[in-house]
Amino acid sequence: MELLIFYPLAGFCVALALGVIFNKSPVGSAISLIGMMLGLAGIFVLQQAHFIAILQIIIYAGAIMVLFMFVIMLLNLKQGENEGWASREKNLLLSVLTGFLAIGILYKIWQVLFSVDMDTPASLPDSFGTVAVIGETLFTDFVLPFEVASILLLTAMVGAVVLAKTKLD
Amino acid sequence: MFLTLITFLPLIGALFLVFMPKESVAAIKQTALAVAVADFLLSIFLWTNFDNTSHKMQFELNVPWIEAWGINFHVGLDGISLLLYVMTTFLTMICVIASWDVKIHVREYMIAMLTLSTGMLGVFIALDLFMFYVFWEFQLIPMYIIIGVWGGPRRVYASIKFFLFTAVGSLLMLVAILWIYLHIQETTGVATADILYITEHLSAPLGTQKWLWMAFFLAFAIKVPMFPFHTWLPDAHVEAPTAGSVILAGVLLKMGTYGFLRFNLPFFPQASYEFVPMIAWLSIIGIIYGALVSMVQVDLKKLVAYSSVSHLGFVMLGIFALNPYGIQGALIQNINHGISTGALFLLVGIIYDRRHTRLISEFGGLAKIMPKYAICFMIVALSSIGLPGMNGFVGEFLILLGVFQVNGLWAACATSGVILAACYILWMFQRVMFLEVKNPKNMNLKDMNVREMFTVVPLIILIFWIGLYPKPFMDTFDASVTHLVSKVNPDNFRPKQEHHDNDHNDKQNEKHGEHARLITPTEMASLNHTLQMPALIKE
Amino acid sequence: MLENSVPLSHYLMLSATLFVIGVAGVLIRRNVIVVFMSIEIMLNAVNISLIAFDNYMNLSNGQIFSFMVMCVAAAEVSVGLAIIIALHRNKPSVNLDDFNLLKW
Amino acid sequence: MLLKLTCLIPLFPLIGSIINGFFGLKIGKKAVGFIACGSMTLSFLTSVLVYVGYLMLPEGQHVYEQVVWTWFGASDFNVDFGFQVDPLTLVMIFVVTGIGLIIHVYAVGYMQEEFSYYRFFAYFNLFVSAMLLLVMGNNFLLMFIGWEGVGLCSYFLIGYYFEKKSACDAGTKAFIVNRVGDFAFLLAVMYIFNIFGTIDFTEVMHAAPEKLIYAGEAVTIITMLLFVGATGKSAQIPLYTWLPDAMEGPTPVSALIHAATMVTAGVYMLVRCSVLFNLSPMTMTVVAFIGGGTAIMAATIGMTQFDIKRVLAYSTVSQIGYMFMACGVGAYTAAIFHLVTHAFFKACLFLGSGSVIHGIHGEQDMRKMGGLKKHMPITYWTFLISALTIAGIPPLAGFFSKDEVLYHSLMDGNIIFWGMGISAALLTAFYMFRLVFMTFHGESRVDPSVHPHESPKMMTMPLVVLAGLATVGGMLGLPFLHGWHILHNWLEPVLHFDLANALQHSEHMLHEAGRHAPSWAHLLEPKEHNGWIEFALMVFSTVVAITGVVGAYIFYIKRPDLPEKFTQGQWGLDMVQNKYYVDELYDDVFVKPTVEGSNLLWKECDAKAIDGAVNGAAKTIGWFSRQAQTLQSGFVRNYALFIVVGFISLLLAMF
Repeated sequence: MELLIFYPLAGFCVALALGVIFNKSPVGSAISLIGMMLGLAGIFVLQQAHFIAILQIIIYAGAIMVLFMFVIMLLNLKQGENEGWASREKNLLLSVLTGFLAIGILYKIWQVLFSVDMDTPASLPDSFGTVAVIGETLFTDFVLPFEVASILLLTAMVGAVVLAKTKLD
Repeated sequence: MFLTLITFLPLIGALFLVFMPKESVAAIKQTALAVAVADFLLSIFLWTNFDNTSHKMQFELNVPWIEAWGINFHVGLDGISLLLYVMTTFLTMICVIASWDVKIHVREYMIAMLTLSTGMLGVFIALDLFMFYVFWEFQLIPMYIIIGVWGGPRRVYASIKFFLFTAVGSLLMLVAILWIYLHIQETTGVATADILYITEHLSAPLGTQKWLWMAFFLAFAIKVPMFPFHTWLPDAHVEAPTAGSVILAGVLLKMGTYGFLRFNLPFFPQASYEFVPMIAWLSIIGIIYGALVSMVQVDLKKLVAYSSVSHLGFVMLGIFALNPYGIQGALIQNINHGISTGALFLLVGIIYDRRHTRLISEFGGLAKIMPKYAICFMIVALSSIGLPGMNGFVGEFLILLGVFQVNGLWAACATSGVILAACYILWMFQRVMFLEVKNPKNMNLKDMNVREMFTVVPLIILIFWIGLYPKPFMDTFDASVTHLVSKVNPDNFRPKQEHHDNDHNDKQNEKHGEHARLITPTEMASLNHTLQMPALIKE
Repeated sequence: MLENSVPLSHYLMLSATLFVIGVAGVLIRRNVIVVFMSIEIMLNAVNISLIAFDNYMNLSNGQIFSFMVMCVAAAEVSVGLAIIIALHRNKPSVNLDDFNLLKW
Repeated sequence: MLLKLTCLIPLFPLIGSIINGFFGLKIGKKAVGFIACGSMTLSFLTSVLVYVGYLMLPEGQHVYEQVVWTWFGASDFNVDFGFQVDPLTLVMIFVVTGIGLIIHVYAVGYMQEEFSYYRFFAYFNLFVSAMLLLVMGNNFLLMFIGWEGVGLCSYFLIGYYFEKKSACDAGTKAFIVNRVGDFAFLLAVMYIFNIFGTIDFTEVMHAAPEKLIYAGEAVTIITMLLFVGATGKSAQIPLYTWLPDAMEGPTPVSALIHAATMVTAGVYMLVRCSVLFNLSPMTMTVVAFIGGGTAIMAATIGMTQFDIKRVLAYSTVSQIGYMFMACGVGAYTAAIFHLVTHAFFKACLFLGSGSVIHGIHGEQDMRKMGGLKKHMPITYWTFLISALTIAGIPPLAGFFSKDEVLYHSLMDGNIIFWGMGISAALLTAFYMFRLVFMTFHGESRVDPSVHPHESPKMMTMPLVVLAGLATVGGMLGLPFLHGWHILHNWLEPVLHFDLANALQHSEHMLHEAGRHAPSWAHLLEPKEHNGWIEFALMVFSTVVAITGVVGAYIFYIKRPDLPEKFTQGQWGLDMVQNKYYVDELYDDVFVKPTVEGSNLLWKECDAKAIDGAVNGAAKTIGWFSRQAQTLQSGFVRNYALFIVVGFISLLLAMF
């Protein structure tokens, strides 16, 4: 059952991810990315990480991608600008490299996961991934990183305002 | 605690300055001066409360700093560091006064000055190797900035050179420190970098000792600077602002010699003994080389800088005489050099402020136009060449006396530096102060003003004080030096053989009196030769 | 019903695939915004594996971590996009190869 | 206790110097002169009191020591800032303060016109103070303060007219040449400490016979070093070149420093360390040879000079050579005797020459003088008396002292020394009267626009006093009356030396070292005093002196064309006139190579070799970084590529 949901979702995500990088227009890329994010949210749900799935939709698919779209609009980028691609020979080389990377990582995963005993996953309690549990952990063990994250966001906000406002010289 | 407070007071003052408005220049200067004076007075208080009779660390504070590695915040003063400590606060004060006329970035300048002071003080009080290393590197930064921002035309080159030379040396020292740390942990089971503990417990085979010794040596020799690591010094001095030069000569160079006394000798007594000839010859070369080169300089500051090389050669020679005369002489000479050379730099700075040049050929006949200046300059110059009755002589004589005990030839070579010193100083003095006033630009120079007198006169008072009654100074390190010497006494390591063929009588008058053993066959031949002389007189 | 019937390795494979796609995007695209999106893909890919391990070992640290990743991503995007706007204002281009000021 | 006043003797001039130096410009010339002379007077009076105090010392005590404070020290080495009063010191104190006072009075008149009058007297007082330290110090290092101090003051005073290049050069030269001597002196002090464990005069001299082997290496080195120190200060071969140049200073300076006091410091030191010198026959021989050689050489140069002060300067060098010769043959009393009389007559001669120069407005060339006798009678007569004294005409002081030196050089030394001495005496008589005749007699060659005049009383009175002293000074040591020789008896406690005892100790020490001592028996044979030989020598040297005077008379009064004829085409003259080219030699051998070598060291070694190595290392690294820097293209994607490549290689490494 789960597998039945997983494979289509995974395929959907991969396809849209490819769509992001191969789409000629940035707007198209962005829309593909939104789709991919939504797909990922589905995968998170599948893993019972409900809270993260919600966040994924709100923050990524919502806030961040809106920002992307906003900037694309603001810059008024024309569709099909040919500088969107690197030269052919280079691309070949880079693809080979990326292929290597993919093979390498996948091989490693295979090597690691299949060499150790992976048969006994923990049985998950019902509370796994709920807001309550995450919240409790976040505000007890990880309260300091949480606060730091808030400062980070504040700084980023100020930084963004400053950068977008003043002219660089 | 009190010691820590005094050490960090300038840093606190610097922090305070950070928050002062940039525009209120006068207030900034006054605050800086107040901090420096307060610090100096407090350090005098340390001196008066110091127990001369003990070689132990005093005003100690030992609290854990990085507990996981056994690194403590351990500070304290003993006789070897006390005077250097007081001199640092003293020269900082003088330098703040001398920098009254800094034009640009006054606030930042004073901040750098005060930070530098804390860094230097920290070096002298640190009793933990890591702490020492931190301070050792820390004081580089403000000095680098002082040279690099407020310096002369080639300041960037000079500051980088200064920084790199020192940093390269200290990196090797860091390696040695780590080695010692691990070694101590291995042999005694205690993870500590405490200098006192290490002094007590460090025992390494001679071969290893030599390597470690060399690592420390490089760091300190560059700082001192010994020949041939001295080339950063003239550049740094020439480009640094006046106060920078004073601090550089007065304190920074002393860290090198202090390092030798604090680390090389007590940590590796045997290696030190083995390296005595090398150090001696390097020092002698430094003495003569520095004097010769400074004779032909055309730039006043460069001349003084090279003379520092010569003077510090004496100090090094004294330290490695490994006897109380030499080491005490070296310690007092440390102070003397800080005072005399510091004063020389101040004086050169005064004339530079007026004429914006330091070329000797630009001057001449200043004695007529600036008599007060000429008198001060003369006194300081004479103290620099070690005229008896002034401070330089006391140190130089003790050092030479100590060296003579070890090797007469070394002493003779080193003493020739005294002649050369007279040559370069007097020749310079003649060209700057005497002769007719030829350059019309010199006609209307103003004599020293009250502020400038305030910077130089205290140093002149010290020059005569140490020259005529150095006892208060010498007493502070008497006990410490005796203790140190008992540890590095060459007799501990001399191969036993040498004593074999001496009979008992010889041992009795070994210390003093012409040794009967002095007479070897060749000497006997010369003795016989001399004995024929009376016959000639009688005919 | 929803037992852990999807093996851990599958999640990781998915994560790896997405990651590599992101890398490829960074390498082959010259449009700065697309490059930026590719980076987002990579971040998301990492999130998948984090949560997969969490799920597998019954922990919540991974989720916290991915939460942090999202925070960082949000911050990064806002600043990054601001930089792009500022850059674009100086030089009307989004082509990365037009910008080579990132030298020593 | 009157002796407690000892420390005040050098203190008074020091205070005077400080007052004059700091406030001299404000208080005016009169006050400056008053303070300078006043401090000297006080010092002189104190010396008298101290002398009285010394006479009241209990029987058998010859030395009074006063430690003011402990100067410095380390471990078992301690130097006191202490003074000692003994017969030798007293003699020197009186010479310094007495003659110093007279010259001070003279200088008040002579320097009246100078602008920086106060500066002159500040230096002058400081000099006296340093000289007193030198003679009163109870250890080698305190002596060294004075030793360097007088060198320093002479540097200041020679370079007094600091706008003149020659004056500055002369000052610097004096100081540096002196430093060469000081270098040896310092080494000697260190060696002494090494052996004795103390540098106190009394203790060292007391322990010397027990700790040093007679004619051994140590004592020879020590005494040779001390002697080199003395040659620097006392202007002997090879370090005499500074003294003639020192005549650039004002004339009172030449009189005080370069005739009466400072240059005799070397002699004083030799006498002070007589015990050490007695232990080293080799050094003694060297001292005597150098002294005799200097006496002759300087006298020959003196014959050819035309600058009135330079002639006197060479004469000083020559006379001090005499004193050294006396020391070299062990006749220390004779040396001190000659020192004292020389101080009288040479001060008088210098002051007289100053009076002459003053009278004809600064002219120093004797070829532009002549016939001054009628213009300045007092100067003439005092000058003549002194010239007769130095020439050794009885019964003036110089005759007795010089005769004593000559007698001892023959009896205690050998005929070579005596020959040196007597020929120097002949030359002395000749050139001194050449000076007198050229200056005061004959046709006037003075510039017609100048009207010679006698100097004011302030200047002539000191001349008269000094001439008087030069006349009667011989009373200190009349010949034939060895039991009554005042100076000899007076100095006996200082010079006392028991050779037999010393030899015994040396034998013991050599024996312990497993060596046999050579036979020293012949050294202990008693010496006889032969009155007849002494009388014969006196007559002979008087004849020699008169010959010299007559010779000068013939050459410069009777037949003024003779010198010209006589020296025509002589290569030797050129050489002597140019002072044997010693200055040039030193210049070529020491000065120029040093300066050039230093330049080479700086430009080649420092700038090229050491800095070159450092900069070379930096450049190599720089070259490598420039190569590496091309990797940094500035394209973000390139950097990303590197990351990927790095990651892939990591993966590969993990396989």
